[in-house]
Amino acid sequence: MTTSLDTETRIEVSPQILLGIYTTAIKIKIYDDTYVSALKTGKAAGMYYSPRGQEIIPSAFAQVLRTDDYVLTIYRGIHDQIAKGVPLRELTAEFLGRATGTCKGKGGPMHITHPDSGLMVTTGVVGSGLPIGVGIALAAQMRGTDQVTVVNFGDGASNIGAFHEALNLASVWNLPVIFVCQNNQYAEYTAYAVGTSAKHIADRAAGYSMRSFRVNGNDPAQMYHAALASVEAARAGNGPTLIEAETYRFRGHTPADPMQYMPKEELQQAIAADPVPALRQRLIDESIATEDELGALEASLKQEIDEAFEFALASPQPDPSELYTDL
Amino acid sequence: MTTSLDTETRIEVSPQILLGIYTTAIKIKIYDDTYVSALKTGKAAGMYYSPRGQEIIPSAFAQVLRTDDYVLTIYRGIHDQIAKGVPLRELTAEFLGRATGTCKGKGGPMHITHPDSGLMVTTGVVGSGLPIGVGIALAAQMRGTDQVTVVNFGDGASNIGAFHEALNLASVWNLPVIFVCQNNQYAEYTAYAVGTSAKHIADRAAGYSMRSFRVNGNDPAQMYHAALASVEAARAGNGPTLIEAETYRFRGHTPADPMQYMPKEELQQAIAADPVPALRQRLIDESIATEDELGALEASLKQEIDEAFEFALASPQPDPSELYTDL
Amino acid sequence: MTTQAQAAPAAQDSPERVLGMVQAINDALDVAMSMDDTVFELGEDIQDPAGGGFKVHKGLSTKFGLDRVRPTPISEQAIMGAAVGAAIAGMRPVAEIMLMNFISVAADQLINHAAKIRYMSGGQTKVPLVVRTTTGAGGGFGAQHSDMLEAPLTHTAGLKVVVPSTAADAKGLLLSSIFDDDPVVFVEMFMLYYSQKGHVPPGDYRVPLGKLRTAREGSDVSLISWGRQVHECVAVADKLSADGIDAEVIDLRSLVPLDREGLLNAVGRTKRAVVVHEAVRRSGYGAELAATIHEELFGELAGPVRRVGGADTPVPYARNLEAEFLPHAGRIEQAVRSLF
Amino acid sequence: MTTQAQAAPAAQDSPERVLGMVQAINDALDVAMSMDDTVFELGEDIQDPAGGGFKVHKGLSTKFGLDRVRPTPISEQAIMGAAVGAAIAGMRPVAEIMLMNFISVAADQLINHAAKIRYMSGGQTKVPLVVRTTTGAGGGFGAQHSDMLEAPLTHTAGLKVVVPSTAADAKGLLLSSIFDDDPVVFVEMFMLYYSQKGHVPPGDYRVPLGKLRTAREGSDVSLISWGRQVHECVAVADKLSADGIDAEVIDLRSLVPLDREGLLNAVGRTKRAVVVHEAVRRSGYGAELAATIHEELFGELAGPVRRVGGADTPVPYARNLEAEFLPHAGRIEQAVRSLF
Ligand SMILES: Cc1ncc(C[n+]2csc(CCOP(=O)(O)OP(=O)(O)O)c2C)c(N)n1
Ligand SMILES: Cc1ncc(C[n+]2csc(CCOP(=O)(O)OP(=O)(O)O)c2C)c(N)n1
Ligand SMILES: [Mg+2]
Ligand SMILES: [Mg+2]
Repeated sequence: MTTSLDTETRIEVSPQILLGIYTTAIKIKIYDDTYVSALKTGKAAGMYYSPRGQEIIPSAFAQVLRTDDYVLTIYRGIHDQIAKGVPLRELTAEFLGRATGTCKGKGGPMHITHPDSGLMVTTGVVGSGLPIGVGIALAAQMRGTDQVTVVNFGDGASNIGAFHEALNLASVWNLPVIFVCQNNQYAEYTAYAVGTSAKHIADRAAGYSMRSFRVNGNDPAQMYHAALASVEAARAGNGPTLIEAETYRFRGHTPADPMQYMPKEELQQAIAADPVPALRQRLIDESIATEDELGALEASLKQEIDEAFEFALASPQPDPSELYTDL
Repeated sequence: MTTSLDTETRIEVSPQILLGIYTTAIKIKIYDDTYVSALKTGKAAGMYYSPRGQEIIPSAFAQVLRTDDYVLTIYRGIHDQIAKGVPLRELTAEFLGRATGTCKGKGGPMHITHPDSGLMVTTGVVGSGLPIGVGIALAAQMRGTDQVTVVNFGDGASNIGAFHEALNLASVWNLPVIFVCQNNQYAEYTAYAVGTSAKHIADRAAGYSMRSFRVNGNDPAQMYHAALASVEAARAGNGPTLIEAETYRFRGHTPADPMQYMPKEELQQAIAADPVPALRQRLIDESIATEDELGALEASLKQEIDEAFEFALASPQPDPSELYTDL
Repeated sequence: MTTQAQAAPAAQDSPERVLGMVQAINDALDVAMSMDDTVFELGEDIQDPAGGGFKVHKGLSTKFGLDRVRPTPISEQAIMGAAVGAAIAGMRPVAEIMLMNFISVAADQLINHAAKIRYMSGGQTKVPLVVRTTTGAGGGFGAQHSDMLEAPLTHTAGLKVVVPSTAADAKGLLLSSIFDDDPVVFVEMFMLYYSQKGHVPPGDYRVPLGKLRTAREGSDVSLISWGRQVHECVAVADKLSADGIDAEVIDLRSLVPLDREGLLNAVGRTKRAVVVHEAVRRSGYGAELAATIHEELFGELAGPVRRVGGADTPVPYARNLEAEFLPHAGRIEQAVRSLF
Repeated sequence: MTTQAQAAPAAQDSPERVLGMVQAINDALDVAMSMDDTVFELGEDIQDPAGGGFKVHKGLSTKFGLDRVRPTPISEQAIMGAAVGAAIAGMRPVAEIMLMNFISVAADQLINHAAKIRYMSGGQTKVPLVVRTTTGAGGGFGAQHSDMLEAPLTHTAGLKVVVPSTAADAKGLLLSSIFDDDPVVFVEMFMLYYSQKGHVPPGDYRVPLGKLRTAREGSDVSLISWGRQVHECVAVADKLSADGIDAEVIDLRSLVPLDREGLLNAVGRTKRAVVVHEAVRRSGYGAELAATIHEELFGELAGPVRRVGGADTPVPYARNLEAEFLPHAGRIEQAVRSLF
């Protein structure tokens, strides 16, 4: 049952899909750039875990998932949240702890939830989303719907017990769940091989008799193919998939991180291969979109994002009585 | 790095080793028979998890391990404890909660500890011994000794998070530890495949880039080979091994278990292939020992065991003040 | 699959039926699964023919199928996490953690997720989950299979904590817990599984969470307890009545929510209180109760609130030590007498 | 490898040196590893150049090597379990659990093993282990990264629990913990990491476990606290003195072992007590202290022991709610005034 997508495979993807992926990816990138500069200028404060470099992964999934499909993500999850369609105003307000946030400001950046968009859980405890995703998939299976659950997590998370238990249970119950390991090569300040004994995380799928794909997560076509195949399988009742999407984290673990543990050339090389401008270039090269069209798209996204920030910044803090509600 | 011992392989083992394995295995079997009848007659009471059917596994290890090597086991651990050389009188007294027990009666059957024999931890929490064994092996590695640590556990335990974390950590730290999964096909009342997604537990080793052997744990030669190869590797600094030793549980999970979940023929077949009498027959067939010699051995073991029970039964309960000591 | 609650099945049992606690729990599970298709069970070894380590689930997987009574691998984190996830997605899972000590294996899912998700999501998602577990000293199971760990759970905002002491309460409280919209840890004490027998009403019988039960009326002192120790308290109270001490016994039933008003009314009347619980005394829930009573009734009490708990030790194996670990009648009686 | 304790390295620092709490902890680790080859660290991201999420380990892996300052995978169960195993086998591991909420991931190893092994083995094995962790609300880290969970640990027989409030204590208590033969959970509050600065003695400086510190003398009321809230209490006491209320502030330093005698002496003198802690109030360690004080000093107190704790809620994210969650000066002051 274990199959693996060779990273060398060249896959065809329609222009429309490529444009769709770019539209989501650039939205994430602009959002991230906006947030980082808001932190620098002091307009925003608090925790922020940048997903720069990892935009293609959820953007490809966005082409495949339905609104009523479920997504779970982690503290580093703004890309997953945007891609799943969490509205930017409420999302930003939640990041800033405002009453108008998705969670009334009570959850904050590490706990974004927006069931209306299918964004079910954002967790701050490494690995903990995997068993919960299994349960959400189980609910869909028991109800007999064809909803699919996607659980996102990092390479470091593949070493925690919850990963193991979740993959095993998903397999024995043949659940419609997709485990997406966004392997950005680092867990905080620790490089992949220091903590991870598997050559590739996808190698672990065999121990669960589980379908798996190892792909270049920054390659829109590969990533789209893995997303499509795994979602189709899950929807058809053919069980779970583990996807290892190789990528790279362009910014520090947190804004305060001086990134001394990353070899300079490695980082430079990764940034030089930034998948978002690369995809943009491809759209132009392949005449899928013109420079003008993309410029207009980006400007309108920037405006939407700026408005979301303005909305959030103008929003009040929650009413003090909220301390004691929702319990 | 992953290798696997084919279950069909026929391996040569010296007569002396075979006799040694039998001597330990029959000791375990007689002890178990004695304990079970003591429970029936009411001489003994309380928890007991019979290892009948699994005797060959630790008996083979006993031919390879030194007294100063470390062993960890589980509630179903009397075979491992006897094989490691825990003295029978103190062991039995501990099972019966007496002041003369290895742990002064405070630990009981599920928590046998006897560091003088290298029996370090017996745990009642499934899977919890694996990380602890990793730590004991780490201590040996840091001290620069060549002591080896063997951690025993069941097939069911391979599905718990601690298994995953322990194997991964042992591998990245290249520790002198051997994980011995005594796969008796059942976890309590649940058959292997209901809970375990891997075709074989040994298949999971690849996810940790770990050496592994899958053997018929009831075949003395195969089991000895796996024990020897893994212990030699660990002692030489060549890191951890996962051994899946296939076996069968001849008695219920506990004495109260009516074993309704086991197909009758499966159990009968397993008992018909009881490895202890089979090994006895082989010793005679290959003229390694005579019927008389084995009879004398068994009689002396039975006497030693009976004396251990008498010692234990004649021993007092711990002094009430012991409730508050060792804290 | 229907997710609407349906009418409870017509009670086929005699109204006078007497059940043990195991049967009462089995009955509650049966009724809940019959009433509501979103209710399902998951846990280790719960399937027939065994029906669980203590036979609590006997017949249920046969009746409802392995889809609704789901045996799991030995994976407490996955059991708890899957239950949390299913609850968020609209189901009412009843997860079994075979023994309470194993909750520690799954504590992250319980403490950081089940308890907090409704709050963290600003009420967008909720976790209608019951975690059933069993435990208790006195069975000779040793230090890793006997702990009462209810106090830490009461310290976890967002969890409800229930400990039944009778067969009827076990049923009625479990049904209330299953149909509650928040996570409930339902702590059974296996020493009561076979010793407790009594009339258990048929059908959809509920006992509300947060209402104490007066297990014995009395006017001189209030013995406050839950689970197994309620019965110890009643026995001690009966004994003391011969000496003219008329002791009331209060069974809290649910620790969170606490029937604060009922508790303070009772002690306000008797002016003396002894809290008795099996868990280790230090930082047990008895401390919270004692502190609360003193805060609210300062100056009105005839003596300090006495706390009788398990010894401040792990549970020892040897029979005599284990018996002494427990808050036995001798220690309860001594505590009561110290107030007169 | 030598396992004998060696003489502490000659103190190279000025005796008047002023360190922050992070540096004081770093110093303690440095001294311990210099003195005794069996001391080593393990935890996530503790290696240089980062030296840990809060830079506590800065320079240590460079000085002692990656064999003694061991970065681990994200595997709290394995970290805790490996530390337990190494401790049994003669080492003195200092394990870091990055944030206290993640202790819940490794709770089985801590509660069922570290705490119980010495007892269960009848004293044959011991677990000289320190689990360092950090936590606290006020940093805007939300519900899963802020909890104070010391109360459940005090309910676990076999564990010691230490919470330093000053830089010097952090060093002295950590060295005592490392050379203690039993498992100690050492709870640091990151809000103190940079705010607390003070003279820290060089070399093998130890503060014994189980001895409270009087942070401020006073005769009218005892404010009893630990960690960050000690400083809140001192500030409130200073303010109250203007109104003629002379408040004493007691820093417990270690919750288990508890300086029972020192505590009861203090409250016996002032007749009034307010316990202040950041953890959720319900079933917090304040309950144990309040219950104990009432038991021992019944009839001698001028009022009930007041408890000021965190709200009985998860830690909310929004700044204003988080500030209100905390046992802030306003609430402390109100509790004190209620006793006069
Ligand atoms: C159980 C747990 N342990 C430790 C942490 C602290 N921590 C937060 S992020 C992180 C690294 C995670 O790395 P990875 O899984 O690769 O995800 P990434 O941040 O690279 O996206 C760690 C150790 C945590 N949040 N939860
Ligand atoms: C964490 C945990 N969960 C559940 C149990 C209850 N339990 C005791 S033994 C057992 C089955 C273990 O099966 P396996 O690992 O195959 O070992 P075996 O008993 O077959 O030797 C279970 C579920 C436990 N002791 N610990
Ligand atoms: Mg990563
Ligand atoms: Mg088994």
